Amino acid sequence: MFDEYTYSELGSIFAMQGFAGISLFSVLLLMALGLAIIFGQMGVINMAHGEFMAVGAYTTYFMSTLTETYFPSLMPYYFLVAIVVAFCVAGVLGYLAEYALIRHLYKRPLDTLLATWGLSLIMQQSFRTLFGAREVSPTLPDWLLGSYQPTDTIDIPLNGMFVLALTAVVTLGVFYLLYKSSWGLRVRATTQNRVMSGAVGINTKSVDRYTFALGCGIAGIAGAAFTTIASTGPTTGTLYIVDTFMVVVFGGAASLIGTIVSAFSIAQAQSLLEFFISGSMAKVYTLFALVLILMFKPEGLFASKVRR
Amino acid sequence: MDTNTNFTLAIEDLTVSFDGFKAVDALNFYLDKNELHVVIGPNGAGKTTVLDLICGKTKSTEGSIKFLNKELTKMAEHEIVRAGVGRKFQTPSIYENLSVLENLEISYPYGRGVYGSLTFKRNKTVLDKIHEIAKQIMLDDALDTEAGLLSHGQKQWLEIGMLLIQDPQLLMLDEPVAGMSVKEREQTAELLNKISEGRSVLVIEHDMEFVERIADKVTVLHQGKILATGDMETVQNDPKVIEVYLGH
Amino acid sequence: MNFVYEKLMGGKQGLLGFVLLAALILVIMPMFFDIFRLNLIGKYLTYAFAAVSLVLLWGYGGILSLGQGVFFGLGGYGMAMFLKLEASSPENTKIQSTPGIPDFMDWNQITELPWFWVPFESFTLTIIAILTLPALFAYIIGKAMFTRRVGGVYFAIITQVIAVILTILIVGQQGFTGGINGITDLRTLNGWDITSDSAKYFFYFLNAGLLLTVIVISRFILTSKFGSLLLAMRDKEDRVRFSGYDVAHFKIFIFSFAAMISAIGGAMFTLQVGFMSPSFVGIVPSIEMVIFAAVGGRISLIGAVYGTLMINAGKTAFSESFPELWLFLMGGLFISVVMFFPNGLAGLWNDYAPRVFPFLKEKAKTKDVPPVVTDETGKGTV
Amino acid sequence: MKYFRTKIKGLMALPAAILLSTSCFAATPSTADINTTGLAITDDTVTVGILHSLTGTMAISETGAQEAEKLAISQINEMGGILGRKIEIVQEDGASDWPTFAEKSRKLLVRDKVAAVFGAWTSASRKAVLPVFEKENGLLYYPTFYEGLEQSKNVIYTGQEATQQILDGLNWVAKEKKAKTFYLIGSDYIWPRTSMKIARKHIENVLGGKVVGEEYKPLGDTQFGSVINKIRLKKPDVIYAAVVGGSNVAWFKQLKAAGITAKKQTLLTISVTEDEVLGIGGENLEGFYSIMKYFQSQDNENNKAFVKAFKEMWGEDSVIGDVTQAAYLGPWLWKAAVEKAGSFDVDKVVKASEEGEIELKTAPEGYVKLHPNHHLWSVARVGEWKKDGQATVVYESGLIEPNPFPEGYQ
Repeated sequence: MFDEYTYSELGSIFAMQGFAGISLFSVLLLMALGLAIIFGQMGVINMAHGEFMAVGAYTTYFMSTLTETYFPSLMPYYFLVAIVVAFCVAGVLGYLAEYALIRHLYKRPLDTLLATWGLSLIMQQSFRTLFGAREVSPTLPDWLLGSYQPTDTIDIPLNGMFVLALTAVVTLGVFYLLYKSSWGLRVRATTQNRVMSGAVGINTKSVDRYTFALGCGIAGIAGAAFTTIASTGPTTGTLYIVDTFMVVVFGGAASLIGTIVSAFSIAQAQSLLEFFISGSMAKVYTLFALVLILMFKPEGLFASKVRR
Repeated sequence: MDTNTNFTLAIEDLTVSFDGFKAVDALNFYLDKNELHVVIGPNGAGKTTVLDLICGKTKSTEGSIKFLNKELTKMAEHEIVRAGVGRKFQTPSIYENLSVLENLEISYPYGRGVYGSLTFKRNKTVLDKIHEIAKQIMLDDALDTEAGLLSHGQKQWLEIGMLLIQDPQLLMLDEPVAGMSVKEREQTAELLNKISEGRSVLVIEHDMEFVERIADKVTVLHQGKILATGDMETVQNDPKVIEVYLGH
Repeated sequence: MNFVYEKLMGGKQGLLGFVLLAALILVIMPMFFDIFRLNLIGKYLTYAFAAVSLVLLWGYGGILSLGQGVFFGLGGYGMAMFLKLEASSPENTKIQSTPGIPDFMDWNQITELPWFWVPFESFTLTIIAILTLPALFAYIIGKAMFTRRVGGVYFAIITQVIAVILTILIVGQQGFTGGINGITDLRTLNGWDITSDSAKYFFYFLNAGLLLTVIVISRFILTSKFGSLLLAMRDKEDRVRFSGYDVAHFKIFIFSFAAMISAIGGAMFTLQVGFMSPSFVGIVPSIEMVIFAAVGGRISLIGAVYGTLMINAGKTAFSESFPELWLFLMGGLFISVVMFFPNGLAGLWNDYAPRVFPFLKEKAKTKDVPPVVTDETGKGTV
Repeated sequence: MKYFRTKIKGLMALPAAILLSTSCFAATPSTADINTTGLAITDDTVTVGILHSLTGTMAISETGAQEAEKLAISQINEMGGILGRKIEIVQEDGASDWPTFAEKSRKLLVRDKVAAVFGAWTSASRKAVLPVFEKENGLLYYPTFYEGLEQSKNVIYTGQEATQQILDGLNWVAKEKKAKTFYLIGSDYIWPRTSMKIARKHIENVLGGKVVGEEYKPLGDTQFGSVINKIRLKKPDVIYAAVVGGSNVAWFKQLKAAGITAKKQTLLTISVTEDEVLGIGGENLEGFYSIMKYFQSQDNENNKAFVKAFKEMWGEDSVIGDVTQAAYLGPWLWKAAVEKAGSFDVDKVVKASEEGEIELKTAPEGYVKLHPNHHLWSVARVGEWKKDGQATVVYESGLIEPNPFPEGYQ
């Protein structure tokens, strides 16, 4: 397959392929982070996670249209603002969803699955009513388009680099929040022993609500970021949900490190397979391997052996 | 190695570690036939973990557990039960939506396969056995009551009854009198004395008064290791035990 | 006789419910609906097989499968493969470069019938395949998962992934499967025109009869000790295990049985609708099947049938009048059934029917309808 | 039941309508004469069905088609209808779900007794309804360009079949761009696969070129990083693409981000119309080529009138893609055939369609003619995309004969 190429050409291809893998990794991780928090910390199966991503994407689209119409001079900068707004909008919606729906179902994880699926249907139809059935794309600022060329033969996509950087920032932020802040301590305490946490004066209800909102907010950031690589339609969210769950489950639900490792291995496996075999079979092999591994290691890659 | 013994239960060098923390550490423990043995110890001593290891709920890291000279560590939970080990959990573990009769019926050691359970019939043999056990556990008047409606003490008894109906050689009870009234404790003590005839019983308990009343032998567990073992008096006077319970 | 009454019908209430359902689908509906509507109802009733299977699996067993569409689809594909081979006789396909194989194979340069299609030339083997292959597939999945104590949420997600894998495979391997179009243009069954009115009537009644039979068999399972064990496993899995039962065996059995029921539904679907496509294998139909069961009441076999009929009739009616509202309604239904009516239609019936029909009161004992909502957090290994 | 937006009321008599008309004021024949099969026809009205997805994933694509069909029907009604009868519409939602399509088409034919149905979009939905139309002897006007390999008595295909779309475009690119090597990429389902098969045969056997890669991605997939690297490795003269739906947007965005732009790479696609550009964004497509039979920017009187009328009815922002235009032809072709047959009976309309040399001189795409094999003669056009989302037509073939079962391409 590689006979007729020079070493420098091959080197460039491998460098770019390596970046493709890393880029997919950052996409998967960004999708999964919010879910890892919600599913891992709270045990809630949020099937509407993809729709919260779509909320972020539509917010970005809305911001883009707004800026284009009223403040065209600000176009280069709107995207950064849009990410923050997407986080807030998705977070607030998540907060409301928790209040109206999720908090009644903590003891019935399978029921949260059904209820959030219902929520996702309602959200999809709302997108359709508000933004129309067509796929939309925000106008991207020029600095997000095109590629960076360290040499003549290497093109590194700017949007990929942006998503990578954003993922790094969000991941570090989540780590800080969960493991360094006092709020994170309360979240982890609540996860491990709800009754005891309540007894020592933690407002577990508020912890739940903000944790859920945070997870949804991160989904919103992911959605905003994905407008740079794909489009947004009412049913966009459903495309991501299975992949996202696989990443979280494969990593071992309660472990953020696990989620990162899992996103990395899935992304590398898939992008390598895709390089050597046709796209749709690559996907089948990847998913199949995941199912097989999960059968032998149902608790995922990184679940600590707990004394029960 | 061939280490057949006359013990009902012989635990040797048993160790289990959770991420490096040894909850049970090189434990050696023997239980005679017809012995009622109580394990006591402070919280986190590894008492419940020992029961978990015996009944297969937790897999050991090292060591052996022999029940009537049969190695249990490699067996699945249901095989251990079928071999004759019954276990009551700390919080009553009964089927709250089913009646007392159905609870006992499900526990009846017959029709345990898929096909068997489909063709299982509630015949006279079954009913007789259920009545006999119900009488023993003082629930013969409550056979049609939904189990969820029983008092806490009655639930504990029902779970004991569900084990008894299987006629186990080894009965393990995790805090059988927790949450019981004084009267219920007395009745339970009687019940235990009665049912320990013809089988070995291993009990975890905190209530020293109750322990004193039932125990043939007492073992004190501390940090996954045995601190002392013997009859109640010996153990109570053991300086190490006093240190753990009173000292610091 | 007592055996039939107690075990198969489930006592007075059960018998009444069963008779009402039988009367409705066998007598009343055929009397009041023309063949077009009846055919539609027949199609809905094929989904009811999957809904009933979920009552056994999820309502009683506490095992939520988000992959019932897989088995429904496998059954449907089995039947479709047989019908397609019949429709692809060398005379009918003489314009192809390889006559005698299905048209989509010819388009994909396949010149010989693939080996796994060959058994489907025989009707008997097809029926056997429909009854056994999906169950076997479920057995393998179940064996792998339940013996390793994969349960609860993890099981749900893995079954969902299996549904995704199978969909991508069917769509991607179009030379062997017909791809995204599915297997279409099915016309005759052993020479009998399946699109004729008489055939439609026949399949409707066959379908209804099979569904009632499946309900009776399921009743038998549920009223046996196996049924109590299922409930017991749902609520206190560890206790069952420590009562000496091999929990995995029971789960594998009920999962395989549920797969077989769903597959029958799929096969009947193909016969009545005239094609099969990968859109019945994926995530969405699988979750919809769960909601059919949930609306019916999760633990009511009969309720599942009504739930299926109600939602599908609603879908047809709403999509004719207010297509935009349909998703809102469906979403709202999911949420309200979980939050406000966890016992679904069956729960409403149990609450209100005895007031309307006093004679039902005496036997409305609570234990026939154990509460549905239990703490599932302790399920499975994780 | 009816799914009309209020805008429809403000519709004015349209120049295009008059231009398109072939027989405005025919005497009204009696209902018994023109309807011997019990269709839903009264002395004043005739009922037709529209069957597209209003909900679900396909709603995005099918919206334009049903809008065009309604436009054509309202224009025909403005002109006095067909055989003196106004057209009434029963609209059903296929909900992007193939069995629903089958169910609704049966409803339209059996319950509503519609005289014709305009609808279906994907091949899968057409395959699902086909047995119903054949069984109930209905008449379907199907608007989408598709893979061919089909010819039903009960279907009129107003879009182009694969060879009509593919071959001339390939000839053009081979000649114009001196292309020798091709990389084929599509979504993984029947239309791209069949199209690629035909393209490969043509490239290898007729053009003497070479296919250096062939790739199919699952529907809805949005990750093209690895594929793009493979393409870079192979350095094809032309990328030949048939990616659809949401994947399409991701594909072009990621191409652009990877630095593969029209300056460096010729790309020819058969799955991008003005509708898709809305989602993809003109800046991501600039300089790439589509092969279609119609582009909104086509400069002729018919098209100008059509675009104007369409925007008046459905809003200034609407865009019109290839399929939308093909859908617009449906009602007009039906009208012509009915008038030629002098009857609404499906058999007679079909016969007139096959033998009657039905033609539309005034179609937006230009002259079209119905072939006895139920497909349209059509022109292949190559359009070069501009940043504003419109295409410049850079090549036009002559009228190409439809050939749904192409010899040597199977």
